[in-house]
Amino acid sequence: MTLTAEQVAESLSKEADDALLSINNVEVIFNGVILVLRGISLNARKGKITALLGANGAGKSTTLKAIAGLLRTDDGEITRGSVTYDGRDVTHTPPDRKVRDGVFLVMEGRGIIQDMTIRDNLRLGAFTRPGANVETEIEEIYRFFPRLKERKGLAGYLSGGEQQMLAIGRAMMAKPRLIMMDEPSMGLSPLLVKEVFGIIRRLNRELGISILLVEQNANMALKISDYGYIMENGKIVLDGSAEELLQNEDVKEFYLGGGEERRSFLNVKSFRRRKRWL
Amino acid sequence: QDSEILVGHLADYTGPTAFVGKQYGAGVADAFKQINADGGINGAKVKLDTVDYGYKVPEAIALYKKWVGQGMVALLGWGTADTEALISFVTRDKIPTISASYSAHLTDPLGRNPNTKSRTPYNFFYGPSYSDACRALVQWASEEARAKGIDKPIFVHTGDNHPYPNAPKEACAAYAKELGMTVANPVVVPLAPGDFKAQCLTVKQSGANYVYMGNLGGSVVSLVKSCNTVGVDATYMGNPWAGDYLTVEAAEAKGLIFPSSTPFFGAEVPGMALVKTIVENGTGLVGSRPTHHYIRGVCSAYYMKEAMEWAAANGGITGANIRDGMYQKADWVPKGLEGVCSPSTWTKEDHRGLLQVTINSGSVEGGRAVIKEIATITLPRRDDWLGQ
Amino acid sequence: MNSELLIQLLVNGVIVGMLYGIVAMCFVLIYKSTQVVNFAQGEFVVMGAWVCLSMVVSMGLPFWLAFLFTLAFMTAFGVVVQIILLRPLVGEPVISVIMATIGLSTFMRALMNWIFGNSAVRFPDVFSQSVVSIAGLNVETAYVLSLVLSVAVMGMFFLFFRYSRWGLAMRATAYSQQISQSLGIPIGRVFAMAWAISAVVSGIAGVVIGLVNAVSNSLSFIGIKVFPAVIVGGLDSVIGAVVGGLTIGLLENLAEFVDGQYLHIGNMYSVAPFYVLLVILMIKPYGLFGTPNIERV
Amino acid sequence: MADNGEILLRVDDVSLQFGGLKALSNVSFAVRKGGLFSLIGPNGAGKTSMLNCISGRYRPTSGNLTWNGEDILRHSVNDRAHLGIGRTFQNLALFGHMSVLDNILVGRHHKLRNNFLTGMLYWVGGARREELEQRRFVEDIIDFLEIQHVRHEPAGTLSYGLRKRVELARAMAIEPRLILLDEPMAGMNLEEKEDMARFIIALREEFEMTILMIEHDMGVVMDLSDQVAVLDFGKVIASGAPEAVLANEHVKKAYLGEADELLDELADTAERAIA
Amino acid sequence: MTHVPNPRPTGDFRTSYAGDRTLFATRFETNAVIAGVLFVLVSPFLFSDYILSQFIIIGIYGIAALGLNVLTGMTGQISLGHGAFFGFGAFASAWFSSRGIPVLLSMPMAGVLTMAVGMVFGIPAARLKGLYLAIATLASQYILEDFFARADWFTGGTSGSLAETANLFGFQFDSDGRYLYLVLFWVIVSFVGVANLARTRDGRALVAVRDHYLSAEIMGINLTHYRILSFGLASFFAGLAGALYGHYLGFVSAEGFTIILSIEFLAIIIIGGLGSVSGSLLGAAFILLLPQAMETFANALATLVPAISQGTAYIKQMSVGAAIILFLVLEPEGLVHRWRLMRANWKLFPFSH
Ligand SMILES: Nc1ncnc2c1ncn2[C@@H]1O[C@H](COP(=O)(O)OP(=O)(O)OP(=O)(O)O)[C@@H](O)[C@H]1O
Ligand SMILES: Nc1ncnc2c1ncn2[C@@H]1O[C@H](COP(=O)(O)OP(=O)(O)OP(=O)(O)O)[C@@H](O)[C@H]1O
Ligand SMILES: CC(C)C[C@H](N)C(=O)O
Ligand SMILES: [Mg+2]
Ligand SMILES: [Mg+2]
Repeated sequence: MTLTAEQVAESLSKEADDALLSINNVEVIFNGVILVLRGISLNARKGKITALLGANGAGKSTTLKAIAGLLRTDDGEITRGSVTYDGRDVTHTPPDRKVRDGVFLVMEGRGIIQDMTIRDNLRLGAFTRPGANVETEIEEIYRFFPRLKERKGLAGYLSGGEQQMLAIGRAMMAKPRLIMMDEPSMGLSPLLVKEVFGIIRRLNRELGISILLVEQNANMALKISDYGYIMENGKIVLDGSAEELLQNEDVKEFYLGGGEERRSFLNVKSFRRRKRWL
Repeated sequence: QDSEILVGHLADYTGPTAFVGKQYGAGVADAFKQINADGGINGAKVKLDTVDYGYKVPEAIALYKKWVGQGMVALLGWGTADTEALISFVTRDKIPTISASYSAHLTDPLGRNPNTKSRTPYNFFYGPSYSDACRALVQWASEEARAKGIDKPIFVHTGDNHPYPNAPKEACAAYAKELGMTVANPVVVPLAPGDFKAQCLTVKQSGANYVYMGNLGGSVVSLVKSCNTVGVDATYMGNPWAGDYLTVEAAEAKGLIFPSSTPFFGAEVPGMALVKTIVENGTGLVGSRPTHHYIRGVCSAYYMKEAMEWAAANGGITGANIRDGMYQKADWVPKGLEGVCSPSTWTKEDHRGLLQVTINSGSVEGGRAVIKEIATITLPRRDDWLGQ
Repeated sequence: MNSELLIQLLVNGVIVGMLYGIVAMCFVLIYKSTQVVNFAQGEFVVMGAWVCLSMVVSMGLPFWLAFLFTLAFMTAFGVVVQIILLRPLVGEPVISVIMATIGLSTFMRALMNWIFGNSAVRFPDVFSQSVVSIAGLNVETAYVLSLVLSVAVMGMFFLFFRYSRWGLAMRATAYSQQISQSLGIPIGRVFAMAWAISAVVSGIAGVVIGLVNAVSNSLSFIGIKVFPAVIVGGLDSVIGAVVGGLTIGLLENLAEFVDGQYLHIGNMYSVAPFYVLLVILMIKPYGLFGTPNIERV
Repeated sequence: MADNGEILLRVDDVSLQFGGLKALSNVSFAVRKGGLFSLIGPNGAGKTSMLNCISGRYRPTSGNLTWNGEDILRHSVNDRAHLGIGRTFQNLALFGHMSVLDNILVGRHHKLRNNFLTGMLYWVGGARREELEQRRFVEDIIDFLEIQHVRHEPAGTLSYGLRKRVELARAMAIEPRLILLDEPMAGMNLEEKEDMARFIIALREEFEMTILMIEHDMGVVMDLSDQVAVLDFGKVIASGAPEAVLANEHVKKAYLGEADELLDELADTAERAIA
Repeated sequence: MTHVPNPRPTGDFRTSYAGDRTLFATRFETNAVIAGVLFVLVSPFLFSDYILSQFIIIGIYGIAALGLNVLTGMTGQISLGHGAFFGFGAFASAWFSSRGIPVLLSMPMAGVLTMAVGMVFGIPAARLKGLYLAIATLASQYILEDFFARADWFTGGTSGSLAETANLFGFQFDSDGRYLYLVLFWVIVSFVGVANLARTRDGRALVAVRDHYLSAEIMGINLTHYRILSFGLASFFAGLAGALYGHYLGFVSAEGFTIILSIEFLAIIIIGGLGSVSGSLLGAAFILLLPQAMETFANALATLVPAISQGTAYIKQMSVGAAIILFLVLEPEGLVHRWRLMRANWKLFPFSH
């Protein structure tokens, strides 16, 4: 399909209109030598769930950190491109400022403070909202995650799933407009995976929080998302609405487990066809 | 003849001994400035390279080597650590050294005393050794005690477990015993200042009448203050670095006894005029009222100067000749410093230049230190004391 | 056994130990919020003493005014140090930051040598009565003041870390700078605050020590001297710092007693606490109050 | 498969207590030689703690662990590698600053004889020969796991999936008879899971290792394991063949989740696995 | 710490496992090291004693720092007592040689004795971690210092002890040029030894203990053994270096081995690069030459601004402090890291990937 220049411009400006956050042609280099993101652009739409999928090492986590402004502690920097949030350029805005403006990242590996109690971790979630009635809000979070209320002691002794709940709960304490989640379902039991995706959807539907979701569980992620991007090797290789992606042959083959029948893990092939987008 | 004579000068202006190092070092530096202004050594200028080595031995060694490479003929050294570290080098390279480390073992150039560890034919210092100064104090103390009617006065050594405070420990205790004093167990007091009430309680408990302080600077101040708080009733006696008007003032001392080997700044002696000129033309590092450590630095510099002059006249300014220049006269007082530097005698066998010790008493009166000379002790040149 | 002497020494131990406790708290504060061991702690203490002294002596200010000025100055100083030294090192390995504090201590020592000179200088009399007697031991009034101050400061720290938003933020920052940033904590501000508070408290300690000892640069040795106190108490515990300070203070005095009266080995005062430190650590590897590391795989 | 083979590891009435929390209570199960035993259960059920007891990180409060008829609790933690127990970790525990190669070589630690002295002498004490021998061994593992391209990279910079592979490689280097895998598939996409499955199958068939695996992906558990035990709140609530266990109502309720309107449509992978 | 890719120049293919495990990463580095050694070998004929003495002290401090690097850099245990072990080695060697043992032999013997002492003081490492351990090593600093001042029979007490000149079949190592060869020998032996260690079993085990001791233990590594061993190795090199130092000066005094020296060693390895073998030498050179460079700087400054001429000593000290800070701000991971970055940049230029 070919588009006229006007059509492109129109669709772009329309996209930009409802994009809460967009990154344009961002390049990230670590240590001054390792090029990890090679010019990547994507939009997270207002009130929508956007999924970012991709193989290990594709640079998904790096993308989220770049948006949040957390690369410095890893010796990385954005060397090209820009990040726009709510119409403003926030490429070099300090990370705490972004949180105050409503962009919150739930980091890969959950990033809870292990040597603090669960309550203190939750309190910290509300750090950017000094006046907040933290104690009652914590009770609300406990209603979302009753399990957290039962566990006493330091957060470091929580099991993986419990830590993930804590991390999401903490993000909710910040009352953000956009939550970015880095593999929230990792390491969770099937029941909890459902719960977590359910929660993500509730956060989105009930609280109107926009979500940028990085996931390996492509199936589920695309099912709750509105739009998706597929990333490989530091580049976006495919994007489209969630339905489109769910129908895409390559996505089916490599991310969803192709065909109608689930492939058994007992007869996996060791040679595959090349991905068409490479 | 070379127009410039290189002399190395190790100074501690910023390190742990800066308290007195700045005084002594400035004395040396200012003196050579004056010497050059007055025409140098027979017209040749002395290039005194003063470097603050911060009491760090490797830095001192590096400097020493650098200077030797540049043709240094003599060294003005500073502390115990560097002087000791350089002994074998200066002996090998024939670099006469006047240091401010007054350890008695530097006074036995030929190792005649069987207890002397190493020969130190190129090491000199101006003033009594730590041991001799302490002996003089003890001698004074026993006389004072007798006058006061104390039958068996008790003497106690305080100081850190370090080469410098410990240098006179045994010699002094032995002499105190010889004089009929009771020697209590020594009390270890750290060189770094702090709260020393605990040590003072021990001193108090020992019933000491005379407390020798082997440390210097802030540590001495702390000790005196702490002991006053606790209420120790004793006479405090310091080593050659422990007492000056600054210490007396800072410690609010009452009757702090300390030795000196020059008069104080401003004293009415003929040589003081030169000292004043030196201060005026100097670098200004010590302000307008230097302590007697500064003046000892001046004396050290002038002995070195005259030894060089002697060397210039007797075969040229080389290390060995300057060393021999130190033996040139007995009861030697550098020209222009009459009444300032005490008559000293160094010989090939015996580097105890000065055996005469002036004893002072310093007290704070109305916020100012008042220092009185109370005795002058001349020790016998005993053979068994050589190098000990 | 000379029980009167023993009691006096023990009283002295408590009093001196309290002071160690304050300086130890400054350490703990920096450590708790930045994981940095501040090797310039001793210089901070001396800086406080010099500033107050020169206000009194050269400006002729009354002591209390000078004291307040010192607190203000130290706050600013802490912030400046943080901006110049630590901000550029945010996110760098902790060991590098520790090294930077070693550099800072060299710098500060030289600077203070230059500005304030090398001598020991006495504070003019501040209290009408410079000595009070406690259980037969004469003690400097300044110590009593420090006792009161340290209890107050300790309480404040405790509440601060336990309950305040910024206290939490400091603990979080110590745990991980990146995670803290992701929570919206301005870690630069947290560092500035930690250094400012630490500098102020160091200043207080400095003034007390200065009043007791006369001010001189070598007093900065206290910075290293409180290491054992910090560790005995537990690196991240404010209460621990005070208990550690008291423990070390008592130990020193007890060692002096045993040594001076019975053993006559000499130097036990300085060395014995280290032996005991080793013993305590072997029994309690995180000190008396430190939180153990979480070791999960 | 080895259905009634010998028992390699027997867990007998093991309990583990942390203060007031009972992480494991009276857990018993047996792992057959050559088998693949899966341990599943909700988060916080005590699965990792169980592995920790076996590998020595934790010491059970009570109960017995028998290895080939021998009591393993008598062996120190580092000795257990020698016994033939290797493992991977749920929260990645690589040596971040070491190269991938060195990480894997650490797994060979107990097979190597050279010490610091011979190591320093390198050329003369036989260390060189030994190191190169081991290098050959390790390269086989590297080839097998297809991580040649990152051989020299520091492990800390690798992406998550690669790190998981390196962990597996390191555990394999021990040449264990029993390998404990703590959620080997977590954080992977389908393609990578398939790779991992391939490796796990090969571990059993080519390398003849016995496997004890914790995994939350029911597809994987179903397809690969021949025995499953379900832990919940530290107790075994079901065990046996995978199909039977996953059909168990109790397990569905505690672990897999009931059919729920909202979640139903989301949960199809897992649901299909049960069917 | 962060990582730098370790690319090889194009064309540098390793065709055997042995070829892939060489001491130096690149041919260039190999050549540089050989050139460096040759340079030192001829330097006695080219340079003044001053420069030679700098080489000597850098070499000696480098060996000691290398030891600390094994402990702190490789095994992750910070020590604040390294200076005392350095001193112990100096006294031990002086003591051995005073009992008739040839100096060249007494030096390594001193290393071994120091190693034994270091392992005893390393016992707390079995239980303590991180800064708790660091402060426990502070105890060893003070306990040893006290021992030096007290043990007359061994150290000569506070008056110190004499250390004889080394000689080999009548060849006296009594000039800087000659002594340099002795130091060079030990530098090569130590650095090659540690570099070899790093690529063999025990070296890997040490690093594994640092990076993740929990998993290291499960991989079959005996933690206590390696923690204490690393104290032993560190002390060995400290002792050996101390012995070289003592015989170089000819005199050993208790004063020189204080906490300040220990902190200085720590500074050396941080500046050089933690865990890097060659960084130990670079760091030693940096820390030892810095004050001298700053001396020049301060003097130059004073000529420009005469008003501060009486402050040169302070300016010098301050600039030493400032230089350390500045260096860390610019290169927090040490000199070696800078070199690797340069190498990576240069190899990869203009492509970063
Ligand atoms: N601090 C760092 N220094 C050097 N390289 C890094 C750093 N962090 C990440 N990388 C590299 O960047 C690439 C992308 O990493 P990233 O973590 O963003 O991947 P990802 O898509 O999130 O993968 P995963 O699904 O495994 O989490 C990887 O190749 C990784 O090695
Ligand atoms: N060292 C410890 N101290 C205190 N509690 C602990 C410790 N280790 C684990 N726990 C607790 O024991 C319980 C079991 O933890 P474990 O890690 O074994 O769970 P898990 O089954 O592996 O869960 P997940 O699937 O989430 O990894 C949890 O509630 C956890 O908080
Ligand atoms: C002031 C100094 C010269 C004192 C003593 N000689 C020392 O070096 O420690
Ligand atoms: Mg990721
Ligand atoms: Mg687990």
